[in-house]
Amino acid sequence: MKKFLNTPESVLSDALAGMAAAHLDLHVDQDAGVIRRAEQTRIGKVALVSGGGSGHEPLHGGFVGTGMLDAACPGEVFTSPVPDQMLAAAKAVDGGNGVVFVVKNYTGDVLNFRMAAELAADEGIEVQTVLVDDDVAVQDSTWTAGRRGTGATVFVEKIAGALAEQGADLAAVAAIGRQVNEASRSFAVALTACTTPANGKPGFDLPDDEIEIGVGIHGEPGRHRQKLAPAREIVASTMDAILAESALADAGQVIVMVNGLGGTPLIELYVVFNEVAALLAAKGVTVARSLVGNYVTSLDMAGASITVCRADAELLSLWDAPVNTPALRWGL
Amino acid sequence: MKKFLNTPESVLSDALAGMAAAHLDLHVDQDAGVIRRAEQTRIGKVALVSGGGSGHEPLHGGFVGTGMLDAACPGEVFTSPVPDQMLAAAKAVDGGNGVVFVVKNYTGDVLNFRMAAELAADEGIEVQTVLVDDDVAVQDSTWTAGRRGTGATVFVEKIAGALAEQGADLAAVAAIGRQVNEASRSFAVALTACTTPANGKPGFDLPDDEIEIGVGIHGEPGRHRQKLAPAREIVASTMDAILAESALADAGQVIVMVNGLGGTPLIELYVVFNEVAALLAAKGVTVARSLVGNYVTSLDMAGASITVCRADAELLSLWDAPVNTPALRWGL
Amino acid sequence: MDIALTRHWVQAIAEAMDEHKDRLTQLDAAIGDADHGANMHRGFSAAATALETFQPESVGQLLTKVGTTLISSIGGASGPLYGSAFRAAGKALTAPEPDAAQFLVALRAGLAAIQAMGAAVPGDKTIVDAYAPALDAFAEELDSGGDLAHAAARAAKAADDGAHATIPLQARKGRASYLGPRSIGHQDPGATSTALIFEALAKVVTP
Amino acid sequence: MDIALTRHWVQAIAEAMDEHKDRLTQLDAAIGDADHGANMHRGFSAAATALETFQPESVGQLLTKVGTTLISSIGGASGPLYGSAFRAAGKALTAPEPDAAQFLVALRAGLAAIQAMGAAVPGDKTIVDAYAPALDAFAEELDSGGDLAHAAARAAKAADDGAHATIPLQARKGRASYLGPRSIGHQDPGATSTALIFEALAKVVTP
Ligand SMILES: Nc1ncnc2c1ncn2[C@@H]1O[C@H](COP(=O)(O)OP(=O)(O)O)[C@@H](O)[C@H]1O
Ligand SMILES: Nc1ncnc2c1ncn2[C@@H]1O[C@H](COP(=O)(O)OP(=O)(O)O)[C@@H](O)[C@H]1O
Ligand SMILES: [Mg+2]
Ligand SMILES: [Mg+2]
Ligand SMILES: [Mg+2]
Ligand SMILES: [Mg+2]
Repeated sequence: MKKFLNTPESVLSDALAGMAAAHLDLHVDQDAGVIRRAEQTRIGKVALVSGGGSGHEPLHGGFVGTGMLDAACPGEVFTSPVPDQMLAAAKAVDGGNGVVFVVKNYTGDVLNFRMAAELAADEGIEVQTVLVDDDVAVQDSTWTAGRRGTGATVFVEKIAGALAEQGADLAAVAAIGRQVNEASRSFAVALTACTTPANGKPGFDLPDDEIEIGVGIHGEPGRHRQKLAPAREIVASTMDAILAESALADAGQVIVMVNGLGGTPLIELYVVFNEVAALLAAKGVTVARSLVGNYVTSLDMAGASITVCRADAELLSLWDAPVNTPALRWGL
Repeated sequence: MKKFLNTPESVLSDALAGMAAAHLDLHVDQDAGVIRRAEQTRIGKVALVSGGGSGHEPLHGGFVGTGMLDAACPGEVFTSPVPDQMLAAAKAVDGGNGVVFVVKNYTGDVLNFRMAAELAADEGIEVQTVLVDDDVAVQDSTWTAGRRGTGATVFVEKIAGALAEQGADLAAVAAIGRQVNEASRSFAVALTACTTPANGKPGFDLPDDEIEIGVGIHGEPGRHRQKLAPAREIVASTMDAILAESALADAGQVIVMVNGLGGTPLIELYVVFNEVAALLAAKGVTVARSLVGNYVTSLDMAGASITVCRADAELLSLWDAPVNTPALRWGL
Repeated sequence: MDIALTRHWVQAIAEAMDEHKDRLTQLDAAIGDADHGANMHRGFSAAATALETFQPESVGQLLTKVGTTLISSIGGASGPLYGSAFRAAGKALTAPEPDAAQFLVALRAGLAAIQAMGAAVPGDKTIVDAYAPALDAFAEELDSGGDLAHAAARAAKAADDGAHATIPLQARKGRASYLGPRSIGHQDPGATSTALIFEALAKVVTP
Repeated sequence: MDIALTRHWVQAIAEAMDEHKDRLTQLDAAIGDADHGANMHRGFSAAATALETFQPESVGQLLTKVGTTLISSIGGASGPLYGSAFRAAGKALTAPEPDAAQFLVALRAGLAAIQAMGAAVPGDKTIVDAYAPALDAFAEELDSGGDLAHAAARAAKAADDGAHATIPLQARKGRASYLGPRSIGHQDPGATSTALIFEALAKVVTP
């Protein structure tokens, strides 16, 4: 394993210290395990809290700031945070009108956030949970833990965050978060496995000419493997999987994210985005907004995910609303 | 070689098409090999043109936009663009008050930009060249082609771009670009080699427990190799090299960039930044502004570079000036 | 089961997790995200440390404290599951020093908590596949007149068998379920850590 | 040297660059950035294509066109260097169909352009280390009464020897200079492509 780190155990605290040093708009409370805006929540503003295992940077800490999250709770690498963190976050950022938990659908995240929500309720903080489950590589059936939450998290946090900033109430903020999740679907392909600091070696072996289809963002193997193929073919089958589930055919406009998993350079992401845009154009779908870059990563995994969100005028205007976070910034 | 691409030959044109589809503020002229702002240059504004081999994304195309570059000329992967491109760019974006070429110090870039400057002069366009040579891994002596241009390019483009936007004249814009270059020094360390699409395999072999010290951004080997070490030690020796050359000891304030080379995830860059910040703090140097992320990459190389720029109040205020490009955006 | 013995149990679990950290992580790498060893090690180290300065009045209080500590230190799926199990077990105990049968009731409350929370049934390739057969064996031994030591020994064996028996199963809960049929052929990490917990119990209660 | 022969030369260079693309790229990978093969191939393919529809009135015009095309299509260090060399050679020719001695003058103008532009001297581990000895050999053969074919053959041999002789050198120009002493032990890619250019010349002028 070759990584920039001091010890495998200190990666998270060192990285958090680095975030604190780099982003003076953020307050990083290492003891509580909470990254939050340095500024106190405006009285009456609904607060957004998210979190999950670390190793997905800039998710979630990089999305804390005006117009997006109020706080994020980083767990250990690929490990959901503990309820104490979300409780501390909720207490720190509650503006009196309740807190929305944005939770990616993993057993660990769901259970820990559920416990935190109960603890918060005990302390008189009203919590609504928005569960993100956009990954069509997993069938949503009783045979699985349900679709995973991946790229759509960025869309949910951005759009619900914008509505919260505008002063909407708890129910409305949660509702739009759920609406964005419903309108979004993702699929990811890995060219290499990733290496967690604790494990020290790649999570799976992948021959030099094979790729892993339908991976998540925790280094777990995907649904199957296949031979490496041209970007056009990989994108075509990925988009088939996405479009099959999300009834985008009749969608006039979409927001698209082509997201790098950590080890894939931007030049390749643009190649992928080009294929996505061409394919959607051929279907008569307009890419109204887009993101191309590393937003939801899986440590050093080479690979990419594609997320498509059906967007109406309201979602687009919330998307365009000002945002000022380490990883997403415009209008401010 | 596992990459998202259609053919090794089409990477660049596919990626440029992707950029064009993703960034509607940009006009990508594939035939001319020029990425420029969609909007015409304001009459009287000095124009900034940069360029270089591709494979360093977001450099340079990702820095085209208000407050930074007017145009960028992408060469083939790791190959300087040809003079025709820079000439076409200069003609397209000249606002009547001259053009600044921001050129990284590589023989190829220098020669091709020099030819372009002559051709532009023939057409009545006044050109000033700012040569960026910040990489202290290379000794600036008659024994070498001189220090390479790397991370400082981002600082030069941002700050000179801001001054140009404010209406300064050609001499002033070029002068501040040179000042920023003089005030900036960089050093890079690679954990892995990178693979160019044309070559199809890593540029050098690096054992599993060794790292390459003093690499450039073209996959060329560095000055020497050593055993993998904790981030703190790597940063300490890197900063020694930087501080030895740039007389930062008496610098009150600096802008720092911790830059990923393409295959290194953000969590590790924050670990590195944390060490840099701690080390500078111990020396009484204030990190006034910072960037942590992938800005000047070397395809899929795992590694990081550190750039430090001594900054006075003027440079900081130009740094803070609004910028709206695909890769750097604030205040707009 | 008295307080001292229960302390030893937690201590023994912590040691086992330390020893088997890498194996658990490798099992999790195959069908999960390669953190189960680190998770269990972090959680039970924290529990052991917490107990150093904790003076409970009953085994129940001690187990509740362990559960709370696990919840606050593990995260992941296993944190809430094991944490709730220990808390439920602790809360189910009324006698300060339970006998074997009372202890079985507590262990059962633990399993119930896991199932209430995670909705896994036997065969889903989870903790439950080691935990449930362990309790059956424990109960059987008590029913046929065995003491705590024998019951724990049989439970440990049954848990270990149960963990092995997860190999041919397709996961239907947790992260491994994402792999569909590809989860077949690998032993479940959570079932394996459960087997270690029962093995530690057998060790400390065997005179 | 007539126009037809010069066309054949450019065609032969294009073929050689196609054939040796990977070797040049490998040499460049060792001490540069692994693009010299692709660069030379792109440039001379473009030159050959440009000539298909170009009807020059002199060898000089043809060489100038080749140079301009190389500049517009290669990029990198080698584009301006080789491009300027061909342009300078073309411009140095006044006779429409130069004899061997006039052709040598043109080749010399090419080398002068490279050195004026890149400031490399023999021993810097560049194109110059193949180009300069090639011209010396070419001149020597003419001086001792040899014809174009013999002069070109000796130049090709000298260029190839010169390219090999770059192996023990430490680079002082171009990208390879960044490696300092680590550039020792590798053959310079640019010197190697120069050897291919002279080899192509020898091939086409040998009856
Ligand atoms: N719903 C569930 N019920 C019972 N056990 C579960 C459930 N989901 C997951 N597990 C157990 O958790 C184990 C994984 O734990 P761990 O790796 O620590 O957490 P995570 O999956 O969040 O990384 C699995 O091997 C499985 O035994
Ligand atoms: N200053 C120079 N003078 C002469 N030849 C040079 C000079 N700099 C570089 N070269 C030649 O250029 C070759 C590299 O060409 P190429 O790989 O195409 O360009 P780049 O170095 O820009 O990638 C080197 O092997 C060397 O022979
Ligand atoms: Mg986990
Ligand atoms: Mg090059
Ligand atoms: Mg796990
Ligand atoms: Mg080269």
